[in-house]
Amino acid sequence: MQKKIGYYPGCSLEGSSREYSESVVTLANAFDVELVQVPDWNCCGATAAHNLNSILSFSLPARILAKAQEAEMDTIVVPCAACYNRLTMVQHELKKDDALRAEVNGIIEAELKCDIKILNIVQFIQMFVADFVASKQQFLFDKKVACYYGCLLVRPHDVLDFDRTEDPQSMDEVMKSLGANPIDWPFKTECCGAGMSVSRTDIVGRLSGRIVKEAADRGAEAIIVACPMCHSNLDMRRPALEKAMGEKLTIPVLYISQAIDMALGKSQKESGINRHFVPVNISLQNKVAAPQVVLEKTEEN
Amino acid sequence: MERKLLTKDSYRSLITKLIGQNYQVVAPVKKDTMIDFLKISSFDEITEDYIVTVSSAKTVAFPRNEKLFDYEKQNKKLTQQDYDFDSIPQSVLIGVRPCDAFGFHSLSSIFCWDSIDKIYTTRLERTTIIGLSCNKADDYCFCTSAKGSPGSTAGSDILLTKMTDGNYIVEIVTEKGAKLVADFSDLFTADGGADKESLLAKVAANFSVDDVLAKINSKFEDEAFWTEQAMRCIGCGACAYVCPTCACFDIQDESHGGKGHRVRCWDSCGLSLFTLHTSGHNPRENQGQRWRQRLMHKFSYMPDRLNTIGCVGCGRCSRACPVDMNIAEHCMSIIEN
Amino acid sequence: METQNIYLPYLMQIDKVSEDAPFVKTFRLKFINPEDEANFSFQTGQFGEYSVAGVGESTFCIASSPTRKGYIECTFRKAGRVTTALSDLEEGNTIGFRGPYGNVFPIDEWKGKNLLFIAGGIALPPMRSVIWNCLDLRENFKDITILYGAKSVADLVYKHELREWDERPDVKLVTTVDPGGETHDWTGEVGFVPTILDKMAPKAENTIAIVCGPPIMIKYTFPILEKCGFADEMVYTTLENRMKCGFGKCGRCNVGKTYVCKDGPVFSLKQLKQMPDEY
Amino acid sequence: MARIGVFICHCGENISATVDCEKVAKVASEFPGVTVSVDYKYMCSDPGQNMVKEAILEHNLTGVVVSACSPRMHEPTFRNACAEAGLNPFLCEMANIREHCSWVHEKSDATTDKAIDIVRTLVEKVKRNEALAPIYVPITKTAVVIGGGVAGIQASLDIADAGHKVVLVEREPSIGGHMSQLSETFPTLDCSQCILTPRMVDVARHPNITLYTYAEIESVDGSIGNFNVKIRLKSKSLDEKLCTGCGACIQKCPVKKIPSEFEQGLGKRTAIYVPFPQAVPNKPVIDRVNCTYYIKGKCKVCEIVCPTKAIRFDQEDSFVEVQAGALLLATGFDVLKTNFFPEYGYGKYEDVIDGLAFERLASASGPTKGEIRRPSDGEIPKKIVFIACAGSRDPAKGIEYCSKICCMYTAKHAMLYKHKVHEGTPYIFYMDIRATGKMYEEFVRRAIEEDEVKYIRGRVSQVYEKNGKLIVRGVDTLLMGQAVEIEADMVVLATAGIASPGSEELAQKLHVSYDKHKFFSEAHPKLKPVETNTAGIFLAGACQSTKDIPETVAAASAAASKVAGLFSNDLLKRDPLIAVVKKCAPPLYSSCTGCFMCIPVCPYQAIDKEEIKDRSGNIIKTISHINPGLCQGCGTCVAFCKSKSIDILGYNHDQVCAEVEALLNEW
Amino acid sequence: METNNTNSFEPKVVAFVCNWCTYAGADLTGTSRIKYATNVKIIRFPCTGRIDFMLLMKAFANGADGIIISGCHPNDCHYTSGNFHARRRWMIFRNLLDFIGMDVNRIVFSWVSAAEGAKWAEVVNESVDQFRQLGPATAYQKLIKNSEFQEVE
Amino acid sequence: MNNLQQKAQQLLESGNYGLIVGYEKGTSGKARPVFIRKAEHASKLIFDESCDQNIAVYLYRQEIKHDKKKVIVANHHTLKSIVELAAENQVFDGDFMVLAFAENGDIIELNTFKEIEKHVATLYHGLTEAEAAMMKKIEDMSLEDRWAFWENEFSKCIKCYACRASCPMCYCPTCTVEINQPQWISVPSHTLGNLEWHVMRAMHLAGRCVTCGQCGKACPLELPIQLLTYKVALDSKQFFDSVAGTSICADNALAIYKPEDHENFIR
Repeated sequence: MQKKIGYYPGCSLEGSSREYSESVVTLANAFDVELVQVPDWNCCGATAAHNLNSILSFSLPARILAKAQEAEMDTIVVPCAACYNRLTMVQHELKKDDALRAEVNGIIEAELKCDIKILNIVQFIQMFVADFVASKQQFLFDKKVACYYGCLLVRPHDVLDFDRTEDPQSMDEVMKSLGANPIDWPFKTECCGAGMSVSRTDIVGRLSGRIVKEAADRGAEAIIVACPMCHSNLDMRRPALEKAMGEKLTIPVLYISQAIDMALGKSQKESGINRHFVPVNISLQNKVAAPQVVLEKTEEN
Repeated sequence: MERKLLTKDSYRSLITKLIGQNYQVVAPVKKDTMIDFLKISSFDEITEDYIVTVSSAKTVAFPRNEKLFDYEKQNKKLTQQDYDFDSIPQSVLIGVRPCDAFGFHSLSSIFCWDSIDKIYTTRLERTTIIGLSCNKADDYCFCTSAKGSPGSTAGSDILLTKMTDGNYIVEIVTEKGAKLVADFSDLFTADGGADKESLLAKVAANFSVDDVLAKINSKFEDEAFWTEQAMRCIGCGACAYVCPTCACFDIQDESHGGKGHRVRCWDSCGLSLFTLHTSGHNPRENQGQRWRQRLMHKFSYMPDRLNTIGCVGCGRCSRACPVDMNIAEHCMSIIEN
Repeated sequence: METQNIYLPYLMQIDKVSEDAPFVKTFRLKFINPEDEANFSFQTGQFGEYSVAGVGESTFCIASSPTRKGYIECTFRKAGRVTTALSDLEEGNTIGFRGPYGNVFPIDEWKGKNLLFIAGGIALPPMRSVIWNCLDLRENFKDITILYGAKSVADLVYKHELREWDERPDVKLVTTVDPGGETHDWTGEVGFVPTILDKMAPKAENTIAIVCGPPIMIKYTFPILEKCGFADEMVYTTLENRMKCGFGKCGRCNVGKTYVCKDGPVFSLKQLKQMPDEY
Repeated sequence: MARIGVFICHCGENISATVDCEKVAKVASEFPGVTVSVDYKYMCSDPGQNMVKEAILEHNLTGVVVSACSPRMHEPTFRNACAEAGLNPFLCEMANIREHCSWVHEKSDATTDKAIDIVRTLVEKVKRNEALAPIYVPITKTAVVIGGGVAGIQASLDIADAGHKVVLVEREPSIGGHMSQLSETFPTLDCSQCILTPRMVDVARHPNITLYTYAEIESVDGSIGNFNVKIRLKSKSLDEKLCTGCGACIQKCPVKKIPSEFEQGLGKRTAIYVPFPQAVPNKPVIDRVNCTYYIKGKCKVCEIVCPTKAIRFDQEDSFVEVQAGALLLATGFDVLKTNFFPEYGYGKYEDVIDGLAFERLASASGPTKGEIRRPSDGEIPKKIVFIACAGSRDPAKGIEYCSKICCMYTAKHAMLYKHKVHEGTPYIFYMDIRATGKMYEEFVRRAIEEDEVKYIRGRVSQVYEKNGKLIVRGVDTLLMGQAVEIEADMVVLATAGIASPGSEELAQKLHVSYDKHKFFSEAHPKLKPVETNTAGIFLAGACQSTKDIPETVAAASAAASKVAGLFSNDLLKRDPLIAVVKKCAPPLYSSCTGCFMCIPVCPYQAIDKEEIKDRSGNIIKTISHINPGLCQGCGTCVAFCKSKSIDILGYNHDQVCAEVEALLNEW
Repeated sequence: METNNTNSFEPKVVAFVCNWCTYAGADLTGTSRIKYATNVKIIRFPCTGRIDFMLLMKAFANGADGIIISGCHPNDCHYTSGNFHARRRWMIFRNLLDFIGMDVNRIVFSWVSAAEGAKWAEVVNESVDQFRQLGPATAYQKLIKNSEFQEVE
Repeated sequence: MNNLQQKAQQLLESGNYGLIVGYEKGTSGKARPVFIRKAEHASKLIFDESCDQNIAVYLYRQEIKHDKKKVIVANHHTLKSIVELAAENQVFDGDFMVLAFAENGDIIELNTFKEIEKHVATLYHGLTEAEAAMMKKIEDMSLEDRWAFWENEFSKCIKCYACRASCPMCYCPTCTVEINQPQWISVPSHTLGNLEWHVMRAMHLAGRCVTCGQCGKACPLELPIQLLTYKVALDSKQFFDSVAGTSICADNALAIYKPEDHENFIR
């Protein structure tokens, strides 16, 4: 049975991080989930808006939520960690502050109920993928990986209520289930430099450089991320990183959705891996056939 | 019985004149969501769009709170101020259904039994009851089973029956009625001989109240029967308060500081406190006994002691009942069992 | 008859207050308006509505004898709202009184008979009226026996009158208290009223028994009287159902079709047996 | 029949200057129920009081209203006067026409009228007053002390020395608590065990103290003066009467690798063990979870080697019941453990330890004989980073409070380290230094100045292991927030002090209120610091909030003196102005519906359930019951009860209603 | 005309106060000789927790134009939590009265501690001013008057 | 025979149950409570939208209180009331079995309070749109209009106490209105006494009203008195996050407190 779920890609996934969107769609399709885009969605405002205009920073995400509500979506998946963070924060604020909600409702001309379930990519995987992945998996992801969560996915805990803020584990668990060996490392939620990517590449070089180097030094063969910003800084800005660190860093950076796609045997094109700057030279070992049968049986049950 | 005709315009004039002559005119008025008897100040307030009003017409002679007398305490001295009978206004009660009108008969039996309740009798004396025959009925109506009929004149001083052209057949029942007609004789014209029966609502007689009367006494001791009958009853006073014949009351004092008054107010045998002794003993301690009291009172005690039935078949209690204790059904089950 | 407001009480002044037992008081009441007094008469067994302005009315019997003119007396126990207010009053205060209501003890029919009064606790007051009435017409009756019991010595009401009856040669008085209720100097009986009655084994012949007391006492007394051979029509009692009006309108005192306020409060055991169990 | 006397006081001119006292007296004499109404210059003077007394006797008064100053001033005076004249003191009320009238208003008719209103109000109230008698509760002069740490020890000894019986209940096999684990104590650096162990021995030897170790409170019922405490004596698998404490069993026990709780896991113990050498009682218990016999059904080495045949493998838990007049809670605290700090690697890295573990490292009797060696490889650490406020003062972590003792013990730790490892460098990351005790600030200064402890004001964001070192990343806020990274050999976290495990459960058993951190709540933060809201249950030490040793001992002695004070009378006299559940005649018995919603309303846990039974013992209904020993008379339940089944003596429904009516209506 | 009436109008005010804080605070007002309006008369309760909402209804039914409720500040309750319970009760009760159209400004709630003699005077004076502004509780007085006799409506 | 009737028949035939409290067709198509004791009467039972009466009121009735072999057919109002009655110790676990209905009409057997509580958690707890609109209509009025509105409504009240009798939460054997020492509330049904009665009733339902609206439905004079208890229910939710009928724990909104409870009117 085809499951339908609301989908808010956000600007990054339409632009610089198209591969993330591609991999998510591929992943969803593989598990019979239809991602239905929130109609007429707009930018979430990300960090920029709330630096400039507080009410605007509420109204932009609120409008997205209103559109989703209008389309009778009770759940939406938001792969971009920044968008996920903004949408969740705004819904939380509006829910508890009647006056603010009234004001925002006025601006966006809607009557927000504030009861949409907003999922990040890891939650999406936990909900729709994790239970069935073994049955569809073709390759074992038998690599040492460094799961990198970044700052927006797990903070602030009070609002997002997802994983623990320090030393989170959810991505590690997903990767373990694919057969990977996630390393224990201290930089899971370090800042990558984020929006400084454009204005102060040197800072990004230093911050992201340390992250990539630490992962590589601890023997990781890939860095797994869940945020387009993190990915850009760790992947696209690799030359700046190498410059800051003064050494060559070859470790590839994968979206967690891509990692699963790979394990499912999807091509690099299907999962957008071909768009990465740092080449992904990872070959996975074929999964033994035997358990697959057993698992398929379980699925029937 | 003398019959006359009252055109709809004359009817309006009559009411307007009565109000003009300082009569207290009480009529069915649509107020908020329901229709009830209220004092009116203009003809236009009257509605005829009802089967029966929510409350009965008894309130005119037996209001839900009646101040019996005043008193004052001053410096440890007590003085009483008797009921001011002069304050009772001359009233005209219009739009009373025949069932309701007949209810006054039962009420009077109670209030004139032995000691005469002058407050009640004075109020009733000063009230002219203009009945209105029923042209429609509903599932709750059972006047025909209770010795009444949609066009019965009993209890009314004047009975109006509305004709298809909007004019009214006037039946002058009592001298009081005749006096009122005489006072406004110019408004009444000769009777056109219309067939009253054809204008009346049809109410099927599903049982005979005589059968209930005959059977109910033998049921008294059957506690299981009454318990089962009253299982659904939640013990509120709604039935009694809307009933045109229920006359049970309480007497209470109300005071502020040294001044106050004694009040007679409606009470109901359905309420558990009705018969509760100060000692904690209650002769009618469960709802079955209380429901039995209600039915026995109407169909046994009143017929036996006052020679009147305590039920006129208006069905109000059943309409008002939050749990649909349909009195007609209960009567039938008494007959059946 | 129709000239008056039947709910308007007579104003009466409390002439004397006596405290008869814990929480039990007796008021002697006099009419404030002499006309009222002139028009007023009652017979033994009747009751009235006593009221405190601002508080309400309460029903109890007239405890004095109609043979004693110029006043009425009532005895009550502080229990509810009205009796609490009443017991706060003192001599000189004014209260309201409506009555008399109800039927009477048929003492004329009892002429030439022996009388056996059996009372318990606070139920002596209704009896007191008839006792004094009969004592005041002593020559009309033969033996007069009074059996009176209470929970404890302190709870016996009308203590000085009990003494007076005890001293009278023409009255046989037996007093008793419940086991445990006696004091060290108690000379009366100890035991429940029915037990003592059983012991007394009164002769039923030509005797009228008048029983008044709490339901439990009455319940156990009737069988003993029956055992002694009292016919149902020789036994009388009074009922005390809750009342508001006192004249058959307010609708709560009826026992089946019998109205305690009109047909009672005095009933013979024969009548009582024909009434349903609703009191 | 009300016969009320009204006595209007002029208070010199204090009242009469603005209130026409004669008029008040005259008007009051007309109030229904007022028999006598007089005014006088000084009502509280002897002649004034005599007027009241004489009037009571002469007029056989049933109530007295003294219309004068505030009842807070002279209510006892006039109530005593009434009592002397034979009138129940609770039939006397005061109408406050001074503080609430003459002093706050100008002279005017309105002021006099107000005084009249006040008098009328109190007359109506006093008419409805009831004669009340104080409540007396007999007292069982035994105290049960729960917890055998330094607080419990101190309190037990104090109470026992005062001549009362004490039952001391300790959960562990030995008394001593956390203090016995400490190395040296601030600010004097005297040896903890040296000062504690003699007190432990005193407890064991005291004739008034019964000691139950390895025991827990099973249930408590009753109330102040008369608690019934059921104590579960957990099976020690040992006949204590026979055991001489020779230790042969311990030496021979084959299971030797159990991490020792006493040593904070840094040392090992056997399956039959005493927690530490100076334990009191010094008799072993078998840890059934780890004992081979209980796991596999064979071994019994201890039984074989025991010279007195004291081992009892089949021994079961037993129970004792103690009647006690007071309970004293001294269950202490614990330090925060588990992986509460993923960013600090606690639980992940062996060399990240908490303060209590450091105490054991520094203790001469500890696993390293007092040498500071890191747990992972036994090396002497060259750099130790101490992190203060690990969890404390951190709302995000759920602990908003300051744990209070960490500043001091961290300074002590750094100092002890420096004393033992002269070449080592101790760093302390701190938020603020709170050294408020006697000689505390001096102690910290000594650490900084003499022992060169490096204090860094800032938070640590992360500790991670790299190349065998612990990288401590933090910030120095005194250096404009500069990032600091230290490669340390060992990290010591001053983890927050938290409520002892099981506190909540115990509090519920005892009906003692506790805060959201599960620390027990005192009855009043200032005036009743060692009492609980439940009368007869007292608090000592860190079970209330983290405390250092001097404070703990002070609190213990304070609580002990409260107990001794309570026990100084045979009967406990209590104010009768308490709430009662009204009863009435059958068949209703009480209008109480038994909804029991009033139970959580009562701040004193004074409400419980009462079964009304018929003569053959069948339960007719269950209603609320107010324990007169516990009720303090606030009346919150009275206003809450929707069926008006609870009333409060002295402020009952009838009284307050009459007051409202009298205040607003004239007659 | 009407304004004149309002000015000369002296509201009847009942104050329900707790014994430990506000009653003592009001004592302090007296001891400090701070003057306030004579309209307010105090009824003493052990605790604000004891104050039944029905008593407020009683006060209005007996012709009060305004009511003051006062007790210990939060956390200062002599009985630790009576005032917290009271606060919840008043939160619900006040809104309910507002819902039936009663002017809740006729009830003033305050926390006055035993040390706040001046505050008590202030609360009283401000409340009395407020009640004066509101004028007589005519809406309620109409009900009281009508309760004496009820004709057919 | 529909599912419910079959189920009822089975239960009664099994002998494990002796009484089913449910709904039947009453006069003029109205539904009304019914007490079925015989399997052959099971066909009287109905359950549809017309069965909106809260029949939890019968559970603690003397006549059947101690009958442990009873079953109640519960709509969602009734379920919530059962939970609240359980929290208030008026009904006891194991005294009856509940037949509730899933959205698709399937019958759900609920045997314990825990199960009922769990089921209730899946139900909607707010007001219906129509009810919310009525609330809003009144809240939007000016203070004077609101007073006029309620004065008019209260003037009609005849104090028949149908509101009380029909409310499952009004189980006190002696209601405050019946207490006369002191007389809290006038006995006669004048507007003042009526107002006091309705305010008191609402206050006593604070944190307890499950918003079934039965009081309003029962009123023969059609007073919208349910709005008063809705008001206290909504406020309890808003101020204290307390929703009656959702928890079998004794945590009535006015029986507990939080030091941080926030109001803005205490000076």
